[in-house]
Amino acid sequence: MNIAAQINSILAALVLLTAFGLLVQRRIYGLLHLFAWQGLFLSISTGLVGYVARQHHLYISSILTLALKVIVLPYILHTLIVRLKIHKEVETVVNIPTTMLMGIALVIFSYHLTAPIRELSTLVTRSTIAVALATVMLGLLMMITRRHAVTQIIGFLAMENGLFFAATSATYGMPLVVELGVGLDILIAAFIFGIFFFHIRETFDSLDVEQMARLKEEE
Amino acid sequence: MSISPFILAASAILIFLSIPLLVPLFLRHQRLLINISSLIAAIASLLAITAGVWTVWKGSTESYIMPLGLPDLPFHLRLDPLSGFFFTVIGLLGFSVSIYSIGYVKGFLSRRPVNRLIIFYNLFMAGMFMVIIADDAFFFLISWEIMAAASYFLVMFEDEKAENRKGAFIYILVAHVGAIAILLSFGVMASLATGFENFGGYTFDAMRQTEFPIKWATVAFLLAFLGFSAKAGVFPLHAWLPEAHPVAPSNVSALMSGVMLKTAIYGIVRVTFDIIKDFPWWWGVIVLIFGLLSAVMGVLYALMQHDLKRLLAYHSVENIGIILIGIGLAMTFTSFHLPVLAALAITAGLYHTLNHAMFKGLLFMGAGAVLHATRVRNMEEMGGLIHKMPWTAALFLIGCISISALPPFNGFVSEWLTFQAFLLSPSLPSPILKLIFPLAAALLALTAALAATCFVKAFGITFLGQWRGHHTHVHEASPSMRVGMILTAVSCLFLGVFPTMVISWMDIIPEKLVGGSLTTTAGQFGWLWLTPISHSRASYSAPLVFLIILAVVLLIYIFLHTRKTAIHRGPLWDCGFEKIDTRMQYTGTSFAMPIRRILGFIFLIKETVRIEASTGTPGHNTFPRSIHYRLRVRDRMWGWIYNPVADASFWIARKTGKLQQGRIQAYLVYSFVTIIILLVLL
Amino acid sequence: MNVFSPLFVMCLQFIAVLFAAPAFAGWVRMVKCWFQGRKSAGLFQPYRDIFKLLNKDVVLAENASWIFRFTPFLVFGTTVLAGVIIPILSIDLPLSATADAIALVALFTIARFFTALAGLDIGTAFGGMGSSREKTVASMSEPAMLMAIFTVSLVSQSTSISHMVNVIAHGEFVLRPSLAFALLAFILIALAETGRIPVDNPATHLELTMIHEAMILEYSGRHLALIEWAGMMKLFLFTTLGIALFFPWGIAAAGDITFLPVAILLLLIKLFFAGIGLVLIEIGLAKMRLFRIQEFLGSAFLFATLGLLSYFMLE
Amino acid sequence: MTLIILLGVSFFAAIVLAFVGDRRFAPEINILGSAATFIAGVGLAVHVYYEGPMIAGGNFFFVDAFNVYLTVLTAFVSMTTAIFSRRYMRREREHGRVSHWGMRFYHAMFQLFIFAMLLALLTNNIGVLWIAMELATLSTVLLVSLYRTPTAIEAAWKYFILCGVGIAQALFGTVLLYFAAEKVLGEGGEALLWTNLIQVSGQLEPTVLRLAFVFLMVGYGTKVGLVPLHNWLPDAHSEGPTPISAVLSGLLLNIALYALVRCKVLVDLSTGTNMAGNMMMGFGLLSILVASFSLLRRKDIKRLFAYSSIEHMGIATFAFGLGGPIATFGALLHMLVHSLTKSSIFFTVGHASQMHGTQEMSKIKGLIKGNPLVGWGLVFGVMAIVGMPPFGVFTSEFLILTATMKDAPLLAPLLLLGLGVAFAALFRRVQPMISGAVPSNQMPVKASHIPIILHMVLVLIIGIYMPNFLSEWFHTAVGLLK
Repeated sequence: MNIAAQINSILAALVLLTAFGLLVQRRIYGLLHLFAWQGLFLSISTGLVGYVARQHHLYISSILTLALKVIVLPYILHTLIVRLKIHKEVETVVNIPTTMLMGIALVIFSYHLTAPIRELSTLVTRSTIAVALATVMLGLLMMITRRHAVTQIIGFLAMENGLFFAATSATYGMPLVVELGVGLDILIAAFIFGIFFFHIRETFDSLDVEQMARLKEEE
Repeated sequence: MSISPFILAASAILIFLSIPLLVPLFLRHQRLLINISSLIAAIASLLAITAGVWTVWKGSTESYIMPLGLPDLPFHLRLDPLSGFFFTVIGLLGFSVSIYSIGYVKGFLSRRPVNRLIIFYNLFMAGMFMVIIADDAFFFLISWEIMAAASYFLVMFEDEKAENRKGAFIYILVAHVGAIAILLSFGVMASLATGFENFGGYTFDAMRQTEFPIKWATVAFLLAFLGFSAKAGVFPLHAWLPEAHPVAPSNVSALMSGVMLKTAIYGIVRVTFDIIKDFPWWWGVIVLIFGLLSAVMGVLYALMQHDLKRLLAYHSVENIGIILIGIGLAMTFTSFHLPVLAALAITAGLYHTLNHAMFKGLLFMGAGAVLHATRVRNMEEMGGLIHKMPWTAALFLIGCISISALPPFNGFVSEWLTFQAFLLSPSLPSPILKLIFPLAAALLALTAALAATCFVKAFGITFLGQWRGHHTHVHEASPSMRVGMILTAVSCLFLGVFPTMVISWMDIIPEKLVGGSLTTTAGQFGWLWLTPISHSRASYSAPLVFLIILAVVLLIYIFLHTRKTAIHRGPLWDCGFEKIDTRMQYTGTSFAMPIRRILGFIFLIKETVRIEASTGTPGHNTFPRSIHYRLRVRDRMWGWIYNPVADASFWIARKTGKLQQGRIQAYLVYSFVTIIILLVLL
Repeated sequence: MNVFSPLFVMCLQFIAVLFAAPAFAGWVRMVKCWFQGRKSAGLFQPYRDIFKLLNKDVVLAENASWIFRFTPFLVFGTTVLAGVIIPILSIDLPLSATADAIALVALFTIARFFTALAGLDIGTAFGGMGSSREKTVASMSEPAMLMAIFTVSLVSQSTSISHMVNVIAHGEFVLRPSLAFALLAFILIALAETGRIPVDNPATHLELTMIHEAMILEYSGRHLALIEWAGMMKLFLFTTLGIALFFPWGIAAAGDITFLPVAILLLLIKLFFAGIGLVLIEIGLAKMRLFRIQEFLGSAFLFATLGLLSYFMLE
Repeated sequence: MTLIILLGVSFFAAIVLAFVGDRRFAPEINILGSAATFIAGVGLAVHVYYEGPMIAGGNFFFVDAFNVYLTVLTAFVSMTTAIFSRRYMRREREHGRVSHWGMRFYHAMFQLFIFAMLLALLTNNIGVLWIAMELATLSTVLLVSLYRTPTAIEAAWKYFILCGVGIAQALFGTVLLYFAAEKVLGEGGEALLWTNLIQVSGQLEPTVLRLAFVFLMVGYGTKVGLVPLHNWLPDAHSEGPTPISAVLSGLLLNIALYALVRCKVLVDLSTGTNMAGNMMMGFGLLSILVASFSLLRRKDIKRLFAYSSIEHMGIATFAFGLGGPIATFGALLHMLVHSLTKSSIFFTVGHASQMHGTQEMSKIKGLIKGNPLVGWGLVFGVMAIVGMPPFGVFTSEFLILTATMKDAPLLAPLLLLGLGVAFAALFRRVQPMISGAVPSNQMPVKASHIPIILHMVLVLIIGIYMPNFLSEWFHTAVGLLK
């Protein structure tokens, strides 16, 4: 197993770590930083894979990731948080230790799932696909366990990261047009949730999604 | 192209379909619209009658394919004697009712425009004919549902009344669920037929040529029977019928009760005898049992009603039962390969179909005339109408006699045939059936007797005695209405007096369906004697009965009236009290009391008596100021079947409602869990 | 001769039914009087009653409709028709094929149907009460009657009466439990149908007990005469029907007119005993409450059913 | 060429409208744009009808019998919706429910949405298909929250999050698909092209595809609105402006189902089993039952019909899962007639709720007397949607049910139950609304006739006389989806 693969695995481990961090982090700025870090690891690993596998379009997507996930999105989120004056800790629905246990269970589960695929793959990055899936799942779990709009968005973006990571690790990246398209979509999404934060804020004067439970079937 | 029954039939349908187009032209002149559309409808019905009679006469079968529907599944049409017979039935009633409508529909003009009524009336007629002529599952169901939808809107005609909405809703619901059941049954048969994969299996022809494995045949039959009996109002699926028929305009109720239910009978006959063909004997017994149930329960519930049209509606349940008895017997005999007996039974069933169409149509038209005149449906508020509307009374009486199965009118003939079919049970191989059938016959007898009782009540309380109502300006029905009723009344008499002609006419049908026929036996003593099996077996000569009674009556009348003995009119004998008033008459409720008391366990009876003590004399109810007696007889089936089903579905609905409980986390959990489950199942 | 014999028999029977019926009614009354230790009005009193009523004027209630006036004639007509299809003296009645047993029951139903309507026509409480009760009884007795007839018709493979009688009279003689049960049922039903004690009391005009009388309470003059007469014929016919179905021996076979006198004689003897039997029943039993009648007729139905079952199980 | 027009028109219309904003003639431009799109779509259809399937834009676009009729349908319904929304939105604007910016936004996003859907339909690249789906979601999210009411924002937020998450799953599925494909087709864009995939589907790695389909199923299933992933749907439909509800259930669900079916074909071909089919049947049946029972206790008219959309998508999904020529034919037809009927129902519903100023059914009465077009439109729409002849929905349900009797007779009772309950629920609710006298709170409304009448007539024609080319298309499509 060559050096690149080793570095790649370390990066994967770091991504997974940040994913867990996102799961357990209470402070909103912390979440933001963790998310930025995750993006960074992601883009590095993408670049690395691109270098190892001579997939030059991966450079582009790595730069794209860097720009989008490490700079633009955290910046947007940061400004939003400042504008909306959200400093207090974000409380979770399920308490942290339980969440962690569930997270670990998820990692094991996704490892089990991806085992057959890993056998099929011949890529240097094949070992990391489990991590990618785990990241997706953890992102989803985070969205479930958090009750703050911003954290939900961050969880959502973390899922996207997982997907990106899957794309680069399972295969050597999707075709460029797809990558670009995905990036564009995420950008639009970012603007949309930006608008949303203000809407929610001005109608519910807080970003706690728990309040948004009016639309239910009458009993 | 040369003129043929099929052309006539098709043109009749086309005319009916195109009458609604007249409505926009005459929006301003409603009376003109009514006259024209009704007349055209009558003409179209005449065409249909001709087509039907002709087809049965020739025993011909014509089939055409219309390039409509799906390109791979065009509409198949087929006019064979069976369809021809039902064409005749529907046409006959349609003709009289259309004429009746000229006068009747005008009664609405003072209250509302009648465009809707006219449009859907004709669509309804067209739908029924299309059902009869359809020869593939697709077109059959389309016509079936058009018929249902049109009649739904007709029941909804006076949609501001809550009872109309309720009735219409229950009706369309039962009808549609039934239709889906029929659809599934066709699905079974089509999927077994050849060429299903390329849309070939849906035609009845393809189904006819298929040998169904018994298991699937049974599934198909049960589904079809379920669906059709939902439409026919077979007990216990009858509950929609007494809700929907009374609230519809009376010309419509006449059609719904008189012929629409018969399309379901047609469906049963078509599916069992024509498409599936060979079946085990217990199918017949099932049909028989449900027939008996409907007959007895129908008449018993009818006896308890004091709403005239409701009473008639329950009698439709009864008569459908009698028809099904005939069909069921025929099925049993067929399954034991006794073609002649089967022919007798099915003739009885079909003949009663025809008869019921006639007299039930007549009765509903009469009831319509009464409603038209008195503005009430409750018999307890009528009485003495025979003086105010003699024509309607006489015609209604004919209807009553016919439906009570009294010679020499038509109801008796078909029931007599059914009895004969019953009494042939000893020739069945199965001992138990031999033994059960005569008992079933006794139940039929009970039904007939109760029906007679019920119509003594209906006619007596409504037309005889003294007027109990409030307003006095009660008028006789308009000429066109009378003509409509007279037509059916005459046909009742004709069908009762000359059964041999009719039976030899329709003899081709049993020959085609069950391979046996009655002509060999029925006709041999000439048109005078109806001898279904053999002369020594049983015989009935309606003409003679009619003539002898007539002769004797006339003779005595003349004999007694040659002598001048005056007839004095005097007051009633009032037992020495002061003048008795109309409130002291026997009411429908009190008339039915003995039977209600004897068979009370069948009904859901709620009796309440409220006594207002006369003030002053403390505590003495000996001479109360007033006594209020209230009686509610409800159908047990509501409590046993319908309400539980409704409650159950609402319970489930409440549970599914919980799924949508507002919190987004929960929804995310759903998708999360879904993924996990699917991945685990993988 | 043979050509005319059927017609001759028919006329004979017609006259017999028409004019022997009152005599039989009178006979029953006479016997009853004797048993009750009263002096009887004689065998011919019914004739005198009918004749007198025929000559009396008719008083109609104000709002009596044509139905009320038409009913007596119709009742009479149907009863006469019934009279010419039940073989009493000889089997080959040409008109016997007009209506079989089922139609016969239906004929009586017509009469009852119209009588009940007439009862309602006036609009008094009594008439309605009478019709209501009458129809209630009828709706229970008619099925039982048909059951009894079915039993006989299953035995004789036919529902045409003359054929039934023929089979039983001239077929080989076997003791049939089914027929015994049928007879029992038939007697009970006949009592109910002809309005005798214990179901109804033809002699009473006590409001609360009468059934048939309540319906015809408003009749008078010739209308009443016709109805009374028809009632007597009905009694006579039911008796002879019972005789013909269950004790037909001695009835004239098809074609031999010479046997007729014997047949007549035998019939008279049978009627003689039938009348006595009827009276015995009537004085032996008490009038029932209305709501006991369904039990009475229920048992009739039960007997008929037993007859049926025993036909299938024992024969 | 037609393709470029087809996609270009709506794209540029979107930009133009973004600039035109709330001018008086904005709705007309909107109509013009979608009309042009429709004409282009018809042109494309004619071309395909005569020339057969075509690949254009360097393998980027692919048009066959399956997606061409959906393209025409999408263009058509969006055109009629544009016509409808002219009067509808104008009234909303007058009543001040929509702001100046709102109108600008509405028109622009409407066109963008159409563009996204057409792109999703026409593209040959599964990745691009995914992008288009996401774009379709994003473009409608803010339309759902157009009214800015708390409930509207909540609904939009749920729509955004749930569909976002769902679509993310779908992307993961797509990645796996690509992973399997590049083994066979090698690196690069070729490996995501449907045309290539379908050719090599036999060689694709079954285990991967099975895994992929789970994610695709959940992902696209969320957008189809299959139970239990449906929760966004009633909210989004009930809170957004009615034209959007119409296109959401009339079109967007179809597109999602289209994507799902494309994937299903691949997976089943590669696994050689009916695993994907069975999964779809399961989801379909569950959706039918849950939706039809949920219909029973609704009070909000738009929620009612939202659930009915879930039910019908369930039917179509079930039928696709069932497979077999008849069922597939029925499913294709069902997609068509359902979107026609349902959108016309939403038109009438929109007018009805405008007339009464509420979406509560208990307050809506006497429609037929009040406004015959709306009243009868609603009646016939509902009769059509519950599957009464002679409307087209009956035809499709007829085929589907009969096919069920052949292939899965044991499931037929459940279908019977579901359809029966749905029928009862809808009629029970609709009957009081149409019938009776005009209530006091009813105000007149200028209903837009053309869309309603047009849709109902089309559904009727399809029901009693289906044109030949349509059934030929369906047959070819059936061939494709074997």
